[in-house]
Amino acid sequence: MKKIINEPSTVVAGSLTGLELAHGDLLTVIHDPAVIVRVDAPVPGKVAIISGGGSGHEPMHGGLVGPGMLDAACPGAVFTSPTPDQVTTAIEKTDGGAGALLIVKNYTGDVLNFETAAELAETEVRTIVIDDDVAVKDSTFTAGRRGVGGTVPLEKITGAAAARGDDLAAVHAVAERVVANVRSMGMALTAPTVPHVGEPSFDLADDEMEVGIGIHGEPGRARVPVENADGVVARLLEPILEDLPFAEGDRVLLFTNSMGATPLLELYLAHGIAERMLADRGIVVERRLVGPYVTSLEMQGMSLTLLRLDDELLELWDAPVHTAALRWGN
Amino acid sequence: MKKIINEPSTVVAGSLTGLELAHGDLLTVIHDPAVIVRVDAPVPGKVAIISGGGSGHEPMHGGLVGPGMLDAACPGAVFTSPTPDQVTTAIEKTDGGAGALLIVKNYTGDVLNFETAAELAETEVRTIVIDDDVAVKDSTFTAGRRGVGGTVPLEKITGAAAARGDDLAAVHAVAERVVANVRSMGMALTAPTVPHVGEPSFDLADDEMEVGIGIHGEPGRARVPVENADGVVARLLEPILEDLPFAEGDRVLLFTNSMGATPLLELYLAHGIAERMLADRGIVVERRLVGPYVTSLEMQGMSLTLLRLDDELLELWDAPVHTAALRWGN
Amino acid sequence: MGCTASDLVAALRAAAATIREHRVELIQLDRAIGDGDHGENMDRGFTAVIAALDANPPDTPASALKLVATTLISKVGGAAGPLYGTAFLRASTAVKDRAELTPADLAEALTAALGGVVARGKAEPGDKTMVDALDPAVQAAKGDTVAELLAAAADAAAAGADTTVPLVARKGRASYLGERSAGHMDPGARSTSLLLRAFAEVAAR
Amino acid sequence: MGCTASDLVAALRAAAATIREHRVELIQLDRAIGDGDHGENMDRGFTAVIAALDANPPDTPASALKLVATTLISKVGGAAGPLYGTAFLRASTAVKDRAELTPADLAEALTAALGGVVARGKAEPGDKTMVDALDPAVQAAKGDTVAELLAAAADAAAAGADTTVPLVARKGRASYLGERSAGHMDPGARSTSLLLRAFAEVAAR
Ligand SMILES: Nc1ncnc2c1ncn2[C@@H]1O[C@H](COP(=O)(O)OP(=O)(O)O)[C@@H](O)[C@H]1O
Ligand SMILES: Nc1ncnc2c1ncn2[C@@H]1O[C@H](COP(=O)(O)OP(=O)(O)O)[C@@H](O)[C@H]1O
Ligand SMILES: [Mg+2]
Ligand SMILES: [Mg+2]
Ligand SMILES: [Mg+2]
Ligand SMILES: [Mg+2]
Repeated sequence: MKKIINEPSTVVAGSLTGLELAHGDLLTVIHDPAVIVRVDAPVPGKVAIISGGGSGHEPMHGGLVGPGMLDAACPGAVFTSPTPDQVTTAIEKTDGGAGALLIVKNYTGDVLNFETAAELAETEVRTIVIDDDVAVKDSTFTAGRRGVGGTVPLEKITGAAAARGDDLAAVHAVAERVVANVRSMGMALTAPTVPHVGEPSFDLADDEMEVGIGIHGEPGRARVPVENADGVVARLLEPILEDLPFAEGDRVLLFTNSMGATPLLELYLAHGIAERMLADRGIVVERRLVGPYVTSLEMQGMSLTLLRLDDELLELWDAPVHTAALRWGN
Repeated sequence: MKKIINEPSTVVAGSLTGLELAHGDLLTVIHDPAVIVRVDAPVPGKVAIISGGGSGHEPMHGGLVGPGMLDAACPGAVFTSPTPDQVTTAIEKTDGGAGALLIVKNYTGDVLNFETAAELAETEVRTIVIDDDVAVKDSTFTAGRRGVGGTVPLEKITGAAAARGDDLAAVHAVAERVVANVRSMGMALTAPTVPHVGEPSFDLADDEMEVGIGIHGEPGRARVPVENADGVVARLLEPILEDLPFAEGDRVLLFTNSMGATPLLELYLAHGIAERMLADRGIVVERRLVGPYVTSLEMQGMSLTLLRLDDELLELWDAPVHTAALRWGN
Repeated sequence: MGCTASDLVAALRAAAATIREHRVELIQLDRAIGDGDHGENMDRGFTAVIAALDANPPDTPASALKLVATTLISKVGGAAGPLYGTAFLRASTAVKDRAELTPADLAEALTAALGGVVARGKAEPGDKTMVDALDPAVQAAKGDTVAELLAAAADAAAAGADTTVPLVARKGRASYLGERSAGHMDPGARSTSLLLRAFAEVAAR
Repeated sequence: MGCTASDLVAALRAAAATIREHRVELIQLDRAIGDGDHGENMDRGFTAVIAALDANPPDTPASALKLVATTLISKVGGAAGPLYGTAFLRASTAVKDRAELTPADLAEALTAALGGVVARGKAEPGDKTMVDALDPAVQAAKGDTVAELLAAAADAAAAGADTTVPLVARKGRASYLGERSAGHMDPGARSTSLLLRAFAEVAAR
């Protein structure tokens, strides 16, 4: 295992120390239980937007804390959902009197821990579960689809709704609209290595890739021979388009995400291919986000996320945001 | 080789297509010869800031094109300096009547190609060569130090000087002040793979790291057993501090850079350690930048850059910038 | 013959030691069909449990079980944290304020624990989860002594864990794998079996 | 007996073929002490040279050499682009408007090429660069025929390239390696030797 760490057990704490030093103008770190809080929290009268999940997906979620997006993020151990204490602390620290929206990626651990926290909360809380990964067949007999790349637009858009003064019910309604209209799929060329595990999460041959991968080093749905960029992009895009389905004339946000180690050089190349394939189908890319936002440590690979936009979602996406990882507007 | 590409020969062109689609509000891509130009170039009366270098270091330089930073970037083949045609085209497209500053990283190829372009230019041109890498012993008998991480603050600060209306001589003088006060050093845990080479640029054992690495997969000065994060940071920081030297009471910008595949989780950890070591020596970290800005494809590793600040450099660093990779202010 | 607070603490220490010993095995099982953290999660949790028991020695079985529950909930995260946490919480409630637990009390506690896991996780037997170890353990938990009862439960849990190998997961992270989840033992079923074995061994002393 | 524009074009085609053939070798040499692109750079450059020669067949040796120069400068980049570009540019100037080059003209052109490389790159013999192949080639470039002269130059360049193996680089990217650059042949010296060999072989036909 090659990592710039001291001990596996101190990685998350040490990283939070550095995060706070790097972005002290935006956020404060509470160390026990670990919570990253907007520096000016609570914002009176504003619905608090809270998310969290295992560490190792940075910049999600800590790098998305700040005006226009998250009020707090709860970082769990690497690839392990946070505990209820973290979430209840996040709620306490950010409660501006208008309640809190909990953004939960659909994994059993995340759902259960946030659920427990919601039961304990002393302020009004609503939960939105994001399950945008079309690689997983949805079924009431399984844990259901995972939450992956769609989390970023969800956090951005609900953050903007809260910032403009929407109440909790309205923010929750916007969140449901995002979840209903966002779909993602990812692939990996290499596996990540979790510090306390010390070896790659799965073994891939030199000529294999894993399609339909999650963001925790879970093996994907299928292992296939490596393909070129056109092939990779088509493999991700087709199931996304078929699922909702997206149709000619739809206006979308296209989010081309690096899983960590894929260079921007390759990511932009893939993004260009995805844009061309969408244009060929008459789908209008109105906005785009390209970069490593929902990562899986040093995994090589990428994911595509499509969000069908309406005027309001577009306006909320465009609204100002000021975080370590996303920043625009005033 | 595991890459999301079609052909090695079309990687750069394909990537530029995607870059332009992703950031059409900021930049325009000229495809032959390849130049990335600020969308509103030329800016009348403003000194043009032009840089470039081999591709594979993204977001440098294309992601740094925009108001407050670069007017144009010239992307060479992967890890290969651009040709004079690219640079002369960049000069033509961005000349607002106030001349151009060429920012050149100190590599023989970059220096020679920019030099040729400068000779051919039809507008007033000055060149600044950045050579901040303390891993390379400076000597008149060698190619001299490499330009590495210090390039980002150099481009930011000269971009701000040009934006506030400094003339070419004044922008050049600021550039010289940055070069005189900035120092960097990097290390790698793994090697990058150049698409047309198809195998890693060097071979490192599982328990080895390369210290004093460049950004092109050049082997470093020394290969040593892997160390923990404290050890890695000390190995980078000590030679930087000794070189200028930096002294107690100095105010600095600390730039903690990922070489590509090092996760932010680890990078923030390393950043926190560097901040602590600087605090221990009474060096005041006034500003920080943390992330993958000067990368070497999918290389795992990091570099540290320290820039000694004065009030003016600080003001220019803080000035608004609006590019794909760096964005703040209005 | 019964099980006092200090018997329980001894059993929990043995459980923590077993988890520590099998940490890598649990990581490897989870690496195959999950995300590789189950051993780390359980070890972090039980290390914290021992620290909590040392800091606040419980005087009743119920308070011991409750301390385990709250510690696991606040230190483990993941799926295992709330599931095991709820299990211990329900067990704590079930045993009320009794100072010494009879075999019947223990059987009731195990039933309550299973009820908690199912209430939280909604898994059924055959879904390839810890329920596949805990459910047969509850059914087998009979005996004239605590030792006998726990030995029977542990045997059944071990057999139950083995039954998960061929199953296709329908709950938890392993369910994303679909058919590819078959052929591996469920890590949570294995940890349940390890915990019950440790309890049984302490009871047998 | 002399060297016309079309002789030169034939030689350049042979040079391009040799470079293509040795592309991987040059990449590997550069990978060891540089950044691994020299073979790719030279192949890209000479492929473009052939395309340019096809598109605009030159009618004098000078215009052929100039087309090579401008194509290399605009297509290669890196250190090799401007260095080889300047070499061909100076050679073009040196041969003026002669329709057929004598051995003396060729010797003069090679001297001018070396002068161009040194003017641009400031390398001295022993710095472990292409100069270590080109400088001995210029000194050895004597003969009664073009073929003899080029054979001698190519032999000297090959020997010169060999001398770079033990050297510690003082110019170019390899100089960053310090002592670690010793033990590898300089890729630019190797490509110089390959080019001269290709020219010599065409002249010998
Ligand atoms: N819905 C569920 N009901 C019961 N047990 C479950 C459920 N989901 C997961 N588990 C158990 O949790 C175990 C995984 O725990 P762990 O690896 O610690 O958490 P995570 O899956 O969040 O990484 C699985 O092996 C399984 O036994
Ligand atoms: N200053 C110099 N003078 C002469 N030749 C040089 C000089 N610097 C580099 N070279 C030659 O250029 C070769 C490397 O070319 P290439 O790999 O194409 O460019 P880069 O070094 O920019 O990647 C070296 O092997 C060396 O022979
Ligand atoms: Mg987990
Ligand atoms: Mg190069
Ligand atoms: Mg797990
Ligand atoms: Mg090279």
